[in-house]
Amino acid sequence: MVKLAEWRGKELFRRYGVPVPQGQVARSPDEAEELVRTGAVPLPCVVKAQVLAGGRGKGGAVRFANTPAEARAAAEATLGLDFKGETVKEILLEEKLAIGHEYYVSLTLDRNLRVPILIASAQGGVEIETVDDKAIDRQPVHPFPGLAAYEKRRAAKLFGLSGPTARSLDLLLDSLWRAFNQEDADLIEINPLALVGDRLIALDAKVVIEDDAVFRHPEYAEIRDDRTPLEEIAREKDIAFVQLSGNIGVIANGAGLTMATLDVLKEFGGDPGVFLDLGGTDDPKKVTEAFLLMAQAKPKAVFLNIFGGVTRCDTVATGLVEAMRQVPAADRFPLVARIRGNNEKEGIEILRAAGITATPGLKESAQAVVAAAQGRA
Amino acid sequence: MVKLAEWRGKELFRRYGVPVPQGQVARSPDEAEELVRTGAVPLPCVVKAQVLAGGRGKGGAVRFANTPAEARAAAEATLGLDFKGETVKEILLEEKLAIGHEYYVSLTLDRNLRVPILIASAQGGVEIETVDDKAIDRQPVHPFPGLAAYEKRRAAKLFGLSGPTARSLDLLLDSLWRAFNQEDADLIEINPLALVGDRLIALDAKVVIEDDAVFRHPEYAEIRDDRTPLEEIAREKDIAFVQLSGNIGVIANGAGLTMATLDVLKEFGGDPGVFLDLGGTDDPKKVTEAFLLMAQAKPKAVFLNIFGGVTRCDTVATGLVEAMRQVPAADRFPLVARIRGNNEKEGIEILRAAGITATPGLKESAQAVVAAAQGRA
Amino acid sequence: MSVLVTGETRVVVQGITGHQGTVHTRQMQLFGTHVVAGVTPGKAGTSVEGVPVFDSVQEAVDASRANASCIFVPAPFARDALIESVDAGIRLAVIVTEHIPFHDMLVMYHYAREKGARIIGPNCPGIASPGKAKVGIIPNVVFQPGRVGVISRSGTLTYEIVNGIKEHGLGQSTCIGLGGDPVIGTSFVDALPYFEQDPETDAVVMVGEIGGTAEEDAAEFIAHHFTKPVVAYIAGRSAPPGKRMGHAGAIITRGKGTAETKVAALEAAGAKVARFPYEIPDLVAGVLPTEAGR
Amino acid sequence: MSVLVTGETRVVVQGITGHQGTVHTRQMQLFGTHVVAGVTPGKAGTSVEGVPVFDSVQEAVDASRANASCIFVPAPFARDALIESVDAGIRLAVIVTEHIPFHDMLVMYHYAREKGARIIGPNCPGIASPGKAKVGIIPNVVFQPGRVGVISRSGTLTYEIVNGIKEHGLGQSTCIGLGGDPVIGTSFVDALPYFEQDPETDAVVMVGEIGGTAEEDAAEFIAHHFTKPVVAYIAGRSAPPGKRMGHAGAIITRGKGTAETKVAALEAAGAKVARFPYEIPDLVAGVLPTEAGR
Repeated sequence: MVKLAEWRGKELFRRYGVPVPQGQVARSPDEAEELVRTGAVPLPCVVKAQVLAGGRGKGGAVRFANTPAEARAAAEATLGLDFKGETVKEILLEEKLAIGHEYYVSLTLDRNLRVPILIASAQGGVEIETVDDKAIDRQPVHPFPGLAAYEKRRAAKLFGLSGPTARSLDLLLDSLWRAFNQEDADLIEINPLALVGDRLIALDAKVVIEDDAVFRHPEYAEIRDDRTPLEEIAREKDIAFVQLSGNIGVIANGAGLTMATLDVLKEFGGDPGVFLDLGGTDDPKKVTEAFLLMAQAKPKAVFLNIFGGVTRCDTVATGLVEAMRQVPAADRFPLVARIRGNNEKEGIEILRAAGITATPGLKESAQAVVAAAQGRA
Repeated sequence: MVKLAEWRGKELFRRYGVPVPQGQVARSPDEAEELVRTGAVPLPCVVKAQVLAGGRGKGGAVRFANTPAEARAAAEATLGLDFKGETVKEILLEEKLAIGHEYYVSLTLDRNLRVPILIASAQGGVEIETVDDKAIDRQPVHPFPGLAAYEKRRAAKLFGLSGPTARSLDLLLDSLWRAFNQEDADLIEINPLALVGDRLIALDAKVVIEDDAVFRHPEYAEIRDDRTPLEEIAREKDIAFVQLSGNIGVIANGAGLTMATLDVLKEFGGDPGVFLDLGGTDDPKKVTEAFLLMAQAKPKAVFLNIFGGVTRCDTVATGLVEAMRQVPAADRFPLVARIRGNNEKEGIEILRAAGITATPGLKESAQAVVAAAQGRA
Repeated sequence: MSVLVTGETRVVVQGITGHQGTVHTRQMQLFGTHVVAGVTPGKAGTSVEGVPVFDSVQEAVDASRANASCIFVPAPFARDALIESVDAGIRLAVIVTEHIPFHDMLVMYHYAREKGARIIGPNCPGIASPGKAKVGIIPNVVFQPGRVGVISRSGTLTYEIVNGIKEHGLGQSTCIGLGGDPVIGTSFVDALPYFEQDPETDAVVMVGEIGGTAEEDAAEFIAHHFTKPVVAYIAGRSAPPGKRMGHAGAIITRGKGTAETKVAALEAAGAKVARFPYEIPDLVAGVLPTEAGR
Repeated sequence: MSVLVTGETRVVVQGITGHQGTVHTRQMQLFGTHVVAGVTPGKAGTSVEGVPVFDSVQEAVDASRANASCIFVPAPFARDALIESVDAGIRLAVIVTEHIPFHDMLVMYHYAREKGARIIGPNCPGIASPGKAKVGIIPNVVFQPGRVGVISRSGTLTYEIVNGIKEHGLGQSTCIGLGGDPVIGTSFVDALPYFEQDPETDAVVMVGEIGGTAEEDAAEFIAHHFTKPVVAYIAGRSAPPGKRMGHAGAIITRGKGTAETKVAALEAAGAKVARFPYEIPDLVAGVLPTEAGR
């Protein structure tokens, strides 16, 4: 997922005609002060840390300024801050508006209905999952006719809007719908959508672009910014790699098998932390790369769980043996391999010859790797 | 139907990115000469009468010029010309291109399939109805996914194009598809679509906009230019009115009933020429207006054929009597009325009281009006 | 049985507060139709001819269990009205509105089709089964219960012909006015199977017009899949060719679409073809099973 | 019978000249499938594994009477490939391609639906009936003919489980790998009715995953419309919650979508739920009618 920082989301909104506050991004206190001093950002203003996590208001990541000096001070207090694991590198300075009411509106995919869904609530400005279900309206939007006028009327009714304000909601929702489709968005969320006088203004912008559609939007390729460094390397090598807490590394092929492996490891008291999905590959070179990547994550033990369908067990084994040869002694880890399927016997033979335990039983292997991680092997 | 003159069609093409020759419209020999002299239109050039009828090439409505003086001469020879009933008021001056091959391509509605249809032929530059059926390719295009890549590949294959020329056909067809939908077109036709070097250029442009969609395109409201003056007045009064040769005027309600009336009149030797469809109205004022319009068309006799379903026969009769009072003596015409349905008896009574023959029988009334038109009544 | 409408049909009228909507709500009621709700955005809480008005079709359906819609809203809003009714679960929509751009109707048609909803119209008189229900604007007076089905592309001409059937002492099972627009939701070929399956229909009158190939397609269908007698009439046999710019349309229907091709196809399929509207009742009487439908 | 594929299935492979297309054409042939045509624009006249290649699906269908498609074309072109196959009259398309943008898949899904075509996938292993036909990439070795149906959201895990069923001495009627993408053409609820109606299926194994509500919906369907025994497994019981920005997604599935809700719903619907993949074969053997499927 390509998650856009708020300021990027608002730039996108501007392009599609969704009203946003007057504002600009800054990366230093000097820059912040300058933006306010020159009037590029009017006073009083809001200074918002550009992090992806929610709850910025309560978390001290949103400040206010009435003078250029205060804007500088707010910038100094915010930039460099660690907010829920993200370091603040950018701040957004925006005019402070007199808010009449705060609404919530978003567009995302309903996987079950297989259509986009328009979610609206008259209770905006709070995290939507804290809002009572009955106060949230969900309208499926079929992609062929697109967002219908009656759906926009329903949203206006929910918000209690009429006249020119209802009309501006109309235009705003049309803009969101166009943006959602033309930008291949996974999510577009405005929370809060503020009533300022009789105008509606998007005070926040959460935009997530679909990873698989980035080939149509090369401008997004460079701003995927929620990966760990190892995840980033894995992406470049086109290996599915997820890093969490936990001390057992899991290399499997296929997401379902990876998850099933995780379930079994947990059942036997294991604490898996790094997941590496080989997908359909059995290219020994790629297997080697994957293992070297795994070694960098410094797991206590590694479990290789492969079902060879299209994948051949022997070539995976060959890549694995090569990898173990390349891993520096200091980074070595206990390895349990469980391989089944296509050329299973040849694979087990190759591994055994290299001194690696390999069995076809999932249960037994899982127990073995948990023991190894706990230093019991 | 709003039929765009060639130059308007080409302006539309330019907006959508369909390549057209460099050219400009002129309305006087001075203007034509000036366009060429200033280089706005390069030499040698083509001078084309802006009329809607086809067959201009053979009909002397297309000329060529190598000098500004020749351009003036061509303009003088063309402007004011009567071409198949249209007076030439505008000419289009365009660069003359070295044509490699001429293709045909159009988009229109397939009423049966209920989708737009892409029609292509490698035999362009001639009237498409003279082309053998087997040399014409028809591809339905579903409005939801829109024009598909495979459909464009098929057109390129038919035209024998590959490489960059196939790619430019791709872009051209995408542009046509967008124009067809966004402009609510009934027809977009390029004939010929010329291969000039490795570029494809639309040498002609036939664009018809759907009448019913003009509310979305106010810019077209003023350029419906294929109506007779009476048809234009009828349109302003929102009365369906068609003027052809023939001497019997027919006023009916509903297109089907109008056609059936025509069939019956012809059967009895009549020659109906003006058709006026009251539609669903029974507003006496509108009926009066319709009759006064009919009077202006100077029919030999008029047949009023009304089936009152929603329409009330008595109010139609009231409007009719009022109209006959207003028609100047010189414009009077024999009238036969046949009214059926809702308040039939009251209507017949009102007409009889005003001295107008009214019966409920279609056959008998038709015979009566034919006799009247032939001076036999 | 009967076709598409029954005694269980519950109609919501979209655009009920407009002149046409109000007039025809009354007429539908007089026909015996259950008109259970009306919709006009912003008019919720009012009523028309005793029918409660709602802001949206969903609210109307929730409150009234409407299962058919009659759409009178002006052309620029018709597309939205249809989509709204389909989304609210309505599976039969009669669109009376005329002058809907065909580009809109293309979207409406294919959307309804995906959702399994049937559109009749637009620009049509609608559907009626005497003694059961009417959704649309066909005048009540032309009907009497009977066993003749009628499918027509025309408006007023339909009334004339249906009335002729009545005056001949016959009655109708169901009459559908398909509408004459470039894109219609239900064509002859779409409608015929319903009449084939309807045990209350003994014969069908088909009223066509020149232009398009709907009648030729119907003839094809009749020849292979329709077992009941058909009487047809094609209006416009002697109409002059339309003024048409460009020739793409003619290419599509090449060799079809004239009165001659339609009449020939229908006769080849076994239909009796009337030359004039007033010949229809006699032809119908001739093809009906003895004593049926009288 | 069997489900969706039969001995009469005739497969056209779209993207046959690519590596995957070629490899799996061979595998499908080895499975006994009639692979009758391939399509790669510009490669007409060549052949792959003895299968003639055409420029377009229409040409392939005209020449070979193909009635199912297996799509391997790269993601940016998959949308076009599916529309082309639907337009050529193909009514079963297995899309193996991964990384298709879901916005494309929305169009593909609804278009196929309007046309009455079924999509399996994308990003899926496809469908196979041992002894009849395979459309997709499930390894041949895991199959043997039998009476257990398998429906799975997973890839490799499916192979593992199908193989487990075989090693237990049971066999499969039909196995469908639905694919794990955000928008899939065929869900559990779409697939279950086929197995209900298939006289060659005695029990169904359902392999689900956390996320979405497809398993809960399947449970609902099973409770009311499915009469055969079901054994289920939900992968990811102990998976950490995904990193997700924004909360709109969670709002949609509120109170559903976890392993707990899925397992509870399936058990309430009468399914036996395995805690680990290796428990499945025993559970299946336990629910099968005596001696059936062996």
